[in-house]
Amino acid sequence: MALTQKLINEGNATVDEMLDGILAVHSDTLWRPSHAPRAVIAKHGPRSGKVALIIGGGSGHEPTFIGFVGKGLADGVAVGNVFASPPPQPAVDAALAANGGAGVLFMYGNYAGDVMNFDMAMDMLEMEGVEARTVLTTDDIASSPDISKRRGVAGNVFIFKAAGAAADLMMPIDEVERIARHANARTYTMGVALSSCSLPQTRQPSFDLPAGEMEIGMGIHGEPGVRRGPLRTANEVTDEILDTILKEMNAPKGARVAVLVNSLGATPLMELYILYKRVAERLAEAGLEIHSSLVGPYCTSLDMAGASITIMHLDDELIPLIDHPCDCAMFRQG
Amino acid sequence: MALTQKLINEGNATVDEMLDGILAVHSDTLWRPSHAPRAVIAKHGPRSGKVALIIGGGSGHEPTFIGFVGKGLADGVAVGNVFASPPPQPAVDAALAANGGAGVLFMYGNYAGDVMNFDMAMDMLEMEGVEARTVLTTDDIASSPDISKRRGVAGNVFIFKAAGAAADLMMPIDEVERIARHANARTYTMGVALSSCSLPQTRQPSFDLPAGEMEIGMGIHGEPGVRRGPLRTANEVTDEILDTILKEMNAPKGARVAVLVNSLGATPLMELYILYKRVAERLAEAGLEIHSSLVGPYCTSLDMAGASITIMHLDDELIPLIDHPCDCAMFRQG
Amino acid sequence: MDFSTSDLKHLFVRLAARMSTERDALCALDGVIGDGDHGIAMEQGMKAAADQIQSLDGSLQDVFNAAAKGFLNAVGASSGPLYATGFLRAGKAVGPRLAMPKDDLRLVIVAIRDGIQHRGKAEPGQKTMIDAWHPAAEAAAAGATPTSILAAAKDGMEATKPMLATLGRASRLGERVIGHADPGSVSAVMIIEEITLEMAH
Amino acid sequence: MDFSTSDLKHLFVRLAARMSTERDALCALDGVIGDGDHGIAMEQGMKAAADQIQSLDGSLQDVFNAAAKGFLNAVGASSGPLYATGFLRAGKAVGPRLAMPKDDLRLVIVAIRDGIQHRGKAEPGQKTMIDAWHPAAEAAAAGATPTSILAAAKDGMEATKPMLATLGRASRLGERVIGHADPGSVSAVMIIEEITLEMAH
Ligand SMILES: Nc1ncnc2c1ncn2[C@@H]1O[C@H](COP(=O)(O)OP(=O)(O)O)[C@@H](O)[C@H]1O
Ligand SMILES: Nc1ncnc2c1ncn2[C@@H]1O[C@H](COP(=O)(O)OP(=O)(O)O)[C@@H](O)[C@H]1O
Ligand SMILES: [Mg+2]
Ligand SMILES: [Mg+2]
Ligand SMILES: [Mg+2]
Ligand SMILES: [Mg+2]
Repeated sequence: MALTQKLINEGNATVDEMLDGILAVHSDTLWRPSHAPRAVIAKHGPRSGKVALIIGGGSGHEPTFIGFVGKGLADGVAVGNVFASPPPQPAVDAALAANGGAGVLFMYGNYAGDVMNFDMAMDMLEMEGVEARTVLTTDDIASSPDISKRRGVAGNVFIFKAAGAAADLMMPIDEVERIARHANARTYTMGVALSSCSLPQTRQPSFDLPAGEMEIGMGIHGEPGVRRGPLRTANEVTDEILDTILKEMNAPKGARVAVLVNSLGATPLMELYILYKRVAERLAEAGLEIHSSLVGPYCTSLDMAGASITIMHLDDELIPLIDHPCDCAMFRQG
Repeated sequence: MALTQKLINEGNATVDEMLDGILAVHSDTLWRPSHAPRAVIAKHGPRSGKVALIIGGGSGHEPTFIGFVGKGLADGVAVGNVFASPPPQPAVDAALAANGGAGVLFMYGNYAGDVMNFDMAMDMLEMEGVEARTVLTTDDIASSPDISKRRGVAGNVFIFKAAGAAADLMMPIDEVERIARHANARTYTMGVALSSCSLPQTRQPSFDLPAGEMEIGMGIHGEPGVRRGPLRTANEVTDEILDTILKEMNAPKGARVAVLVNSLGATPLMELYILYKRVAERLAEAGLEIHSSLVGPYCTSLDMAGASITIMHLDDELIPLIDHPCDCAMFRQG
Repeated sequence: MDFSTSDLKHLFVRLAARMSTERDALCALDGVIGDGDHGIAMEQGMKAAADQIQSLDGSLQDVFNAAAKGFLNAVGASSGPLYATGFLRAGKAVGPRLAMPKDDLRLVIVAIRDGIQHRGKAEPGQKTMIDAWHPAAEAAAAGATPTSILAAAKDGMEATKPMLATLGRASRLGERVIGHADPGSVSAVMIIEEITLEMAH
Repeated sequence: MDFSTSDLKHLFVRLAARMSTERDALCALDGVIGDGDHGIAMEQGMKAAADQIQSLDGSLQDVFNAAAKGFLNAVGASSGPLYATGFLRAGKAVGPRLAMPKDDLRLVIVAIRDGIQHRGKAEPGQKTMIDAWHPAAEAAAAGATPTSILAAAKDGMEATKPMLATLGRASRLGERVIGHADPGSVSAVMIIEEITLEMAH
């Protein structure tokens, strides 16, 4: 079968070559320890007395995760292979490099592989005498009725942001952890895929999606969605997603929300803004107030076409954290 | 034939729906006159005594053009249909709304349609007693050996940025125009396409590109490239592009450059950073110093896969302009 | 036989319908040597022209002027200024009359050609819509029959196939455009066909 | 017959080659119910394990420990911690010997299963690699022949097809996974096949 068209060199080299490129472009804000090529640290974030927020996961979701490392957000990242949790070592390396003596908080999406690897990292850190805790993100409401089994997807951006702001404000680890859980509990994402994606090594679609169909509830690794259906219009797709989110969120009229309309990779801004227009209409109808919005590729799945919509149900505690300035390699605010 | 998969509603409605979405998200920095739905103006840029920089062109290149409207960059934009120059009226509307009494500078890519429409807009403005000038961008070195016939592509970002900074520094129109021409003359772009794109109305690939092939020197409207060849590795593609650019640019050792590695739409950040790694290696070999870099989707061609590389040959005049802060809907700096 | 403002309005309705039918074929032609949108420009332009004039009360010139404005504002692109200028010239040529002899449609063909050339500065042989409009206008000016005018346009369009392009998007493709008709000349033939059908009625 | 550290190194080389051959098939299986990368994880993991141990001077336990570390650090993912823990347990089971009776490879199969279960907390019937490792380990512990151990693993893998998944990525797909084998159980059968071939030699 023909290989999918990619601008890469050797398939197994993509992650390391990408990291070389990222470190070259963003050398003003990012660095990595010479012994730990898969641990990348914020130059200006970590400091004494501050909780270190370490995020991580597989590659192929850029700007997630590495793009959110920087002052005001994450202090470091452990970088895995494409769609693969990083092993424990880079998570440990990132934690030690960013450690400010106030504890380490690991945050990542809820996937079996990530849980096993980061749990091993926690054990290793404990042996070094560094206190580490974990908050899993579980914003993908389509992935399970049981919240503890849900995946973490694009909502990561808001959830990490809230926790990162709390840490930047020098809150103690109990507070940062509590806020991270609170942010996660109030963040709801659902997405659709319009095409498969393909790994750099195989360059074959991970699954078949016939023309005219879409996957509803698709994960960000090309895992098939919860069901398949005919491709619908932007408004119909938005309505289906928002019906599901609004029901689950169950927010009173007048509640304030943050919105993320996210591209899974190949879907361009034009389509995202068309989705956004409908989101804004639906939220207005529901009596909800949009406090702030992000539109763009924030959490991708290689070259997959598709989009997800995330709504974070804000409150007085979350608003200043979501508004908090940050200066990351691929995400700036304030 | 099966329709390409897009998240849209009615094909002819895409541009207006997109604009509604953009204005809803970016209401803090953008507005549009009620009588002129296709003219969008920066809220904080235009002011008395300042040259008004008005950019424009077809839609489907987002964040180009509308994303570069904001304080420190463009004062307004005229928005065309997908891949179609805007008619004169929105260009006139944008110019009048942003006019600070110091003259209007139109900047856009060198395409026959845009030239005819913006020239008509200049005539119309003249009748209103507003002085307007034009600088065309011609950075696509693959599009013609004759510089005056070259297309404007992703290099727009740097060229508009330099001119916008000059205007923001309250330079008179002669200076802003001179700088715009100077910036254009020193900006070099070349791209490759790995897939076709498709218009929202037809949802058919604009041209056929067999698997295993790429178009070299592709424009940003899906116009076929100057030649077709087998798909090569990221390093080989970068080398071919840089060989061409460096020869044309002919910069002495020690010269400083700005770099843009741009996605044509569907190509994800991972691939762009892999290209960037090679660009940095090649520029170092050539003895050139990278002053600043942009990596991402800056000038797209709907859902096309592919990338372009732009090098701007800086000098003491251009550097502070490229570094000048700007606060646009989809591009912030400083 | 007379050609009234209501005939002119009907002509634009037929042109809009024709472009709508041919939209995807014109886009496919433009995809080969251009940016794939010519059918969309022509469909949207003629539809806007037809819509703009339907309830208009005025002379043939007023109708052409309104059609020009409607086409231009809906489309932009290359086709917008070219056809808008063509229609404005046609309006000027027929003047502020409420009706005219059908044979005066020759003047319309000549004036549209003049307007397109005024705006776009194209000469025959550059692989543009002028390669259809110019021979048609020459035939119309020389008193040829409607059938011969149309035949001249078609021959001009056919002649674009072996040409290199020296204007517009296609000019950057060099030899790759050889063998493909210019999409603007193809839609020009369709427009000329509808006008000559009127003349022959 | 004895099984030496050099035999163990060769076993890892064969496992690396096997996973490389099967990479795309395993990815395709994982694409159906997972994220499409299982073949890559297994290829990279076994290659790193084999590379890590080639020039190592030490006991069977040392080799297993180094293989575990190599696999884990190259891979992460789910397979990394699971096989790393399995190999560590295998090392502990065989102890700091330079060689052992071939029949002690039973202990290795049992220990890998134990390590995978310790790390992943999976029980048989949840549509994971444990569905192959567990019956193989039970057979190995009960003194079954190499052929029967492999047959038990294969049956376990086949049995994953009609299962719903309750652990890992596939657990979110509900009924859609029915009919598809778990990719981790398929690669487990390959590993068990290579080990039982050693036992039978
Ligand atoms: N200067 C010109 N004079 C006459 N016709 C032109 C000129 N430039 C372009 N054209 C015509 O315009 C056609 C393309 O129109 P269209 O696709 O609607 O616009 P665009 O090129 O802006 O996408 C070409 O096929 C050609 O016939
Ligand atoms: N908790 C677990 N216990 C045992 N095996 C598991 C567990 N979770 C996942 N697996 C196995 O891992 C396989 C997937 O491995 P792989 O694709 O390499 O990792 P990932 O799921 O991180 O992409 C599954 O097919 C399954 O057999
Ligand atoms: Mg994986
Ligand atoms: Mg066009
Ligand atoms: Mg066109
Ligand atoms: Mg997998």
